[in-house]
Amino acid sequence: MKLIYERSQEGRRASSLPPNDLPVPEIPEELRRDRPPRLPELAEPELVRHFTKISTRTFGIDTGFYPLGSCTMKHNPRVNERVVNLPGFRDLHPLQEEEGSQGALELMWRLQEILAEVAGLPAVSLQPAAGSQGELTGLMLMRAYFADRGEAETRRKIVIPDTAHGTNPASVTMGGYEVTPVKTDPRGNIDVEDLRTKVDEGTAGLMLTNPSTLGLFDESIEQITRIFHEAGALMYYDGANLNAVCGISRPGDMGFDIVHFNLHKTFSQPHGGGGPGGGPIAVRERLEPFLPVPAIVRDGEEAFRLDYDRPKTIGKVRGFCGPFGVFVRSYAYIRAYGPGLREMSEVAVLNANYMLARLKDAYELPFDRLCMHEFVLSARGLKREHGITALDVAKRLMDYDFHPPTIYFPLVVPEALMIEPTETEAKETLDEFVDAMLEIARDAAERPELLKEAPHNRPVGRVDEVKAAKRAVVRYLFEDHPDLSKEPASGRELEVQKGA
Amino acid sequence: MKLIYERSQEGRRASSLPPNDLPVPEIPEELRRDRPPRLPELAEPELVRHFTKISTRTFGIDTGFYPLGSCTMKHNPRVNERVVNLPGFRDLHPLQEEEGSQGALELMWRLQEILAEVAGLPAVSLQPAAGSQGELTGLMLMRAYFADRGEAETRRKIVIPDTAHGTNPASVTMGGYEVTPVKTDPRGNIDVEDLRTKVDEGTAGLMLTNPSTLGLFDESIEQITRIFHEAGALMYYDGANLNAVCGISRPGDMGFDIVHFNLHKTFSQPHGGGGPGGGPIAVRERLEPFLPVPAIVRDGEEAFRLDYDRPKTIGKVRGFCGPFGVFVRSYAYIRAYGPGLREMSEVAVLNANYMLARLKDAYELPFDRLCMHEFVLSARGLKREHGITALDVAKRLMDYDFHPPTIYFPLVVPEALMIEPTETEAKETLDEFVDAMLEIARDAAERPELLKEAPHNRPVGRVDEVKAAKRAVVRYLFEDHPDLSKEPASGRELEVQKGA
Amino acid sequence: MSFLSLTERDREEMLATIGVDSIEELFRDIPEGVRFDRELDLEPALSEQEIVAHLEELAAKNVDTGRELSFLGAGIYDHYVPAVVDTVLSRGELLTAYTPYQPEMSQGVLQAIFEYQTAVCELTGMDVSNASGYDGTTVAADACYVAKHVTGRSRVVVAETLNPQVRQVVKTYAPGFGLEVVEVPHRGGVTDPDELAAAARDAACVIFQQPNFFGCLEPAPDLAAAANDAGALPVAHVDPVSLGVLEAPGAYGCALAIGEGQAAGNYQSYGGPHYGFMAARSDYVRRMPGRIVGETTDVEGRRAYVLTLQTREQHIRREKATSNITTNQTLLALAGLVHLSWLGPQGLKEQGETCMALAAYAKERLDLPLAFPDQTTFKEFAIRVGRPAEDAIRAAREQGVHPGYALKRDYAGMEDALLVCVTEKRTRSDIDRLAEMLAA
Amino acid sequence: MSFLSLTERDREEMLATIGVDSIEELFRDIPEGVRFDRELDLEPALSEQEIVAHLEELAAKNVDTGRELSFLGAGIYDHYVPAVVDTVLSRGELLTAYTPYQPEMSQGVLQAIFEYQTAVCELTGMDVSNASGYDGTTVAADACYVAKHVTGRSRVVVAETLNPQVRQVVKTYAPGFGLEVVEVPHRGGVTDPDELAAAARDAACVIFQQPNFFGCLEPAPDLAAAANDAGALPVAHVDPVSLGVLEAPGAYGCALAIGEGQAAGNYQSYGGPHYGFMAARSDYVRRMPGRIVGETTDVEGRRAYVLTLQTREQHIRREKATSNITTNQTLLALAGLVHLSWLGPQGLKEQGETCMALAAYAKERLDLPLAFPDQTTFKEFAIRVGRPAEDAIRAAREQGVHPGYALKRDYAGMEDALLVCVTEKRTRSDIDRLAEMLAA
Ligand SMILES: Cc1ncc(COP(=O)(O)O)c(C=O)c1O
Ligand SMILES: Cc1ncc(COP(=O)(O)O)c(C=O)c1O
Repeated sequence: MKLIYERSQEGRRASSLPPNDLPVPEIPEELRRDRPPRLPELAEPELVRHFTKISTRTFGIDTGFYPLGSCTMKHNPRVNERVVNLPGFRDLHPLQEEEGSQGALELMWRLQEILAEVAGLPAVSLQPAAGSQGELTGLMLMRAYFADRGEAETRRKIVIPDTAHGTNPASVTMGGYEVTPVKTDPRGNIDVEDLRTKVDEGTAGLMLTNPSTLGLFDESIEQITRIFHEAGALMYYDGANLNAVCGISRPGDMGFDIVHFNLHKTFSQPHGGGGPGGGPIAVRERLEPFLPVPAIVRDGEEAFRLDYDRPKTIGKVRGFCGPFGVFVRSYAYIRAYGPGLREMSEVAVLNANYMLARLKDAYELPFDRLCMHEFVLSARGLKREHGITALDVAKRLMDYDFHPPTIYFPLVVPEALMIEPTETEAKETLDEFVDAMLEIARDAAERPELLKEAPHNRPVGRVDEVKAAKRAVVRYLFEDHPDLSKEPASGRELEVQKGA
Repeated sequence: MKLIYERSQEGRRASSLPPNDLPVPEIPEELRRDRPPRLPELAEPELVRHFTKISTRTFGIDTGFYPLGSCTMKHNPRVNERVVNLPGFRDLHPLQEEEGSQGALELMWRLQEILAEVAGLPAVSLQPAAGSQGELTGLMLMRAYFADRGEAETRRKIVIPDTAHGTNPASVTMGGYEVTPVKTDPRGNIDVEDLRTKVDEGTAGLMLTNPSTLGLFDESIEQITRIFHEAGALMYYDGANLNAVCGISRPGDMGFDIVHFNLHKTFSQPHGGGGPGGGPIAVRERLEPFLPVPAIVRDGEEAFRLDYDRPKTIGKVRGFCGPFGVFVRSYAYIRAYGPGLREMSEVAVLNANYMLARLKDAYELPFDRLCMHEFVLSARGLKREHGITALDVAKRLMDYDFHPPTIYFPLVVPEALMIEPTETEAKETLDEFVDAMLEIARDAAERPELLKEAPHNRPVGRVDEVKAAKRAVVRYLFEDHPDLSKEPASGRELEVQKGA
Repeated sequence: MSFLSLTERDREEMLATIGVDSIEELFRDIPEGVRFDRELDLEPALSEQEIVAHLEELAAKNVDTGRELSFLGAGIYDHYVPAVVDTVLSRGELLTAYTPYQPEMSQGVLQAIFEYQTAVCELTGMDVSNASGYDGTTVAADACYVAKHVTGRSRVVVAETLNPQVRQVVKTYAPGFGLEVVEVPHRGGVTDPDELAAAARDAACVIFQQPNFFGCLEPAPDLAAAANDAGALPVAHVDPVSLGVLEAPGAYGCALAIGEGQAAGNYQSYGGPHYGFMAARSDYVRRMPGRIVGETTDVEGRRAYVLTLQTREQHIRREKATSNITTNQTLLALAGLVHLSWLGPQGLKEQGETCMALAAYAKERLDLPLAFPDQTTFKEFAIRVGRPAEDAIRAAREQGVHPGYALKRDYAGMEDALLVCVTEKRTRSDIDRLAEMLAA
Repeated sequence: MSFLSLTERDREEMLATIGVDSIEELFRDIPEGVRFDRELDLEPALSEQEIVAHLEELAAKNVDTGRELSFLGAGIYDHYVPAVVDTVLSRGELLTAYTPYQPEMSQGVLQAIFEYQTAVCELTGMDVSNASGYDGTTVAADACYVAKHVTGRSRVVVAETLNPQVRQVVKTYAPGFGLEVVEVPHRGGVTDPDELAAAARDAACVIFQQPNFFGCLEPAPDLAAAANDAGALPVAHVDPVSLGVLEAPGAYGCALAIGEGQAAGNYQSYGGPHYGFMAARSDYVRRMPGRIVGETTDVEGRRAYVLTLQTREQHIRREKATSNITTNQTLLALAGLVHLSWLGPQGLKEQGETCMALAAYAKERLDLPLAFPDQTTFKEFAIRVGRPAEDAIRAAREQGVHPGYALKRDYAGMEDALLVCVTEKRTRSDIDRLAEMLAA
């Protein structure tokens, strides 16, 4: 398919603007643009067709099953799109006076209350734009908290298990901390013995995903909490997997001091091809003074306002109050469940365990336990015996019209296949996917070339990622655009994390 | 793909309704339903996926070129969808008091004024739901008009050229009239000699499409008008082809007394997979008293009202004031052009003539003239020489991702291919289509089986229409649903009108 | 022009290919005498943003059911339209396709129509449904045309309790069909089966409405029996919303079931576009008007859908066609399918029960004389407000409440009667507010 | 629950397959001590219709820019969003996909991001753009992180005329990055290049805004030169709407160009979600944060798109990554691409000119002292209303006009200053109305 720039013709346009008959002020020459940006030039009909085609070459949850582990690709209810587009939300300026934005303030305040209840922690800031930013904000809070106690210089280390998502260590560095890795034990929990040797007065805190990226609830969580709290350190809960435990076990009750939510996972903000997301955080009382400004507070029964008067605040991590439209959707989503949110998690866990039960004989299961909302299999056996990798399994699943699971993550599992069905799938769908996986396992032995050559029914076959990185053609170059089909293939495949 | 009923499971549902805690009144037993209708049972995620898939198996203008002759498949601007969904239009009850529906009344009044100007006729009724109903309404007006003059019993005949769309004769019968056919002359005009013999005091009127369904403007139109008006008969203009002549030639100026518009053709109401449409009519003064009620009238500068006080009215042909949402879209569409509506028609005609110029050597052109907004070719030569029919050409075009043109219509042209590009296509698209047609003409000679077996890239191959008609399975029968794949193929193909 | 793609260069190249010098020349076949020689007298072109602003201004001059607490019904209803309906209808492929003449290009919409036909048959208890008619009025005229051909008779009987607009449309079509229309008056809000039986003699069909225009439940099985006994086709005009709780017309012997689909999945939209539905016993399948989709197989034996039984239709049969309809209301019917699929059988039943329960609450709460106290009603009922209805309406509207439809517009002797409609979108406190308004 | 598909029977079968008796049992690994043993204290579940009613009620408590004539800007703008943006964003495939990890499944969105990157590069005159950052504030922090690593320096300089929220976010991030932030005060509404030059010594980067927060045009080429001379990376924070008329940062020597994308294609939405954009010279491509899509070929040599240069990213490089960003703002960036494609180069220029012309008209028409009379401004300008700004705002809002942003919220000595923003959505008569309001 052509690039939109390749469909352009000088003189075409889709826009019509109100005519201007007023004089246009002069712009000083050195500030004036003379060479116009080469934006696309198409009339509206072609514009619509182009993006319609773009969409049909994209697989979404609306297209089919999307069991991308760690990403919680659940159905996005359409009523949420209806309410987020109400003019009172959509066209509200963020600097509108408080009297003119009571509805928005109330919605955010209500969402805060809900998240506090789900987390089991009293204070919430909605500001972070995504999970990663929630993490970084959490680390900033730790820094501010310890600075306030005069411990900023000594507490330099953040403990992170080897199963952690890449954002955790990346956030640690960006937050000005150092990573202390801790191992996973044979049951898939944090290795508590290893942990004890790593936590001391130099430790600022822990970052943990629970259930972990292995889809396992850490059975030692109470011990872990004790270790950190006794060392005077803080505990950060990466909420990426909260979909497993809403109303079943609360991070605050587990002992965590700071929690982030991924509203685009647990609370169904559509993923939008990569975003937007929302990464609110909930914290314990003693951390509340450090939260970003403004705080959204209630004055009396019916009035809400923005409170900037927080002397100890870390400041701001994003503009205004955060991604408001995301809040509207997530709030609506939660209101559809009410206290029944627990059922959401129950079904997510039921679906995952059902698939696991049906798959665990055909694929290796590194930790033989019941799983939570997702599970990680290994294609190690297939690789050893038939040269079939997790990548091959993933590509072959495409032929069945399924989006592949996350692969090569978590890193502790070789040839990992990380499968998260979510609660919104029908049993028939789970069965079809499982049947496909079982057939693939058989085909790996009997006709491995079928897997190696997959996918067979997509607009493109396997793509040359090495060439892409080497050539780094990251924009259209018009007359100078290279023809990469004329350049040799790299002949290599990258077996790296895809997903999560 | 499964039928939605085949995806159903008892106990699933997508709907949530407000709980009712009030007592439900008893329904007398003989009126009460006991066996519930077997409506689909799916949760929302599956519902969305089902209809998403339904949509991607449907070809629309948004998908690509759709040169379905006589149907004016032009681009549907998206701003029209925005405005039609304004709550003030969308959620307005048709029985709202006049003070509470001034905006709707004003919009309709303005649209009437515009249509009157475009038609060159003073009085408009927006009520008819589509072109066909406009026709029937026109015939009712004729009947009422002649009845008023005491000629109802004598004027029984409506003259219709042999190129006419099937709705014309069908409407005549439904209107209680009889069809008098008239022939087409060698230039594609009405055969005036034949006509003279057919028009007399028994003639109520003429129904004519101009430009005709051959895409040709009737050069004898002034003579024709004289013949009818001298006979005291009325002239009805089938406005299906108005897209050719907006601002260029007006039906009223041609001599027509009644005109219908197809708002879904000329004025871009989206076709919606078959409808809705809008078929307003414009008439000369003397027919105005007979128009359907209510009339939309202006009282003074700013007030609008519905006028039911029309003693001679034929009555009502549809509920309320007609398909209001269609009016909103068409009104918005016309306002985007303003007086520039003429350019719309000019480009439509330019596009058609360009394609015709490029195609007329490879396909037979029954009437060698410049065309208007569409043209009709014949595959007669291909059939004679290679056994390739218009149907084969149409099916093969699908392989190029084009929607086929209308075929086997008008009936006066054997193996007709009726091509209407509309004004909203880019030259590149026209060229690609022409190139495909030229290649098909070559392939007809060189590898006819490629055409006979087409289409190759659709969810289904050619379908057995004879079997469908014979078996008449017109709904899903649940447990009793037959498996038609087990029944023999008819082995026959229907070469009948497809399109228009 | 943002809808046009041709550049100046394109135009020149194209004219050259055609072999003419100007666009003007393309119109040379139009006789001088009928050329339009001035500019169209229309207001200047507007930019997209100006179009929106202008139409927002017009829309703001309307009082929609979001701006007023409305109890208006009388044929068009403020039921909740679920968000999935918007989602499906905004799919460009469905929005911008036309009638699926070429089945290989259009399996999606063909299947959807087949599914819609199935839903209509399930609702009505019938064997065959078309792909839609224009609205709830024109399908009644269609039914008369069917009945005329099936029975060869030339009189149609309509109950006075049939929606007045439906009756008016039938009467408008009747002369062309060569039919005479007879009305059977109501007795205390419903139709008397004996009176109907008398009128039905020699009639082609009998059309009654269930629930009727007053919201009352007709003795529908008796009415159908009366028609059948007289050899007239019984035609029930039904509200889809009622068919989760009320018996299907097919179950009590109707030949045809028709209705306005708006209440199931369409916005009010000032009266249109909506969809009329029409379903029949299998005996009448070859007399049905309009498109019908059937199942079949493709060359490889795969299941496929296609427009079928086309020998009924105008493009094949021309003056002998069962109807002149071409463009229909597919998109709105699709909305109906989505809506009914969203509801499911359980949802439809709940919705019907909720409407009935709320309406019953309203009847009690309003504490005003009922126009037809002896009748069971569905979601609408007629009350007597003790003063001219328009006065009650005006007074209530000044307080932001539309209390209902003034029945005097259609029925003599009902100067002070209001037809009040209560859907599941109204709450108990809404009804309390109405009660206050009408008490004042 | 309408989002869940499992029936009772499904549940039973599944539990049996798993080999447990109850759903409870699936949670047996959760230690007793941390199980939640009561019901969540949340309000009861709402039906779809109730959700809509509840949120409509909340929305009605806001005064949006459709309900008030608004001259608010200050970083978020009420520009016209064309209908095609809605059309594209409502396509379910795009709405519900995630990051295109598997290129064969996602060529559509990959291509769209590639097209977006191209548009951003064209706008800014840069070589590489990422797939989006969170918003216009966080991209500034990202820029500091790049500059720190590129230069090895630990001070960043920001102009005081840079949006206060952007500065605040930079300051919040700085301690973690090990950076110190220095502000350069404005002189008469713009930044003095010499002062900036002095501050830029030893700095990792210099961030200024064009047009700046006051709407004034900075001497941007001089500021960039000052930074370059000092070996600091010049970073321009730009408004996409201005880039049809104002010079591209790449053309005057900037290392990075960043900005808030909202004005191009996103609704105001009370501040988010929107997209931050970030573009750089090719030198810095391997230090860019976030996703980048590159062109390549598939096994058969066909053109294909894929996430590339991933060795920068957290999932590969973990603590050594150029950023921690994962989820970004793709959908909003896609809206930006559609919007810019709708405008085209000519439309973008016209839009910029119209804003400038209307703003100039407003300056004249308001007839109030300008806070910075000597400066050329784009679509915003600061005036002195001669009384506390909040009084002027309150008075005007009572008449349905929001006259602008009170600059005292961020700048000392500007008690009576309003920042007035005029977009192409405002008309001359709107401005006349504002003038009346502020004269009163
Ligand atoms: C376990 C885990 N942690 C953190 C993140 C980062 O969250 P976000 O993408 O919202 O920034 C993700 C997902 O991307 C994740 O799966
Ligand atoms: C020439 C002609 N006349 C009449 C009609 C009927 O119009 P409608 O489909 O709007 O009823 C059509 C199109 O369908 C047509 O092409």
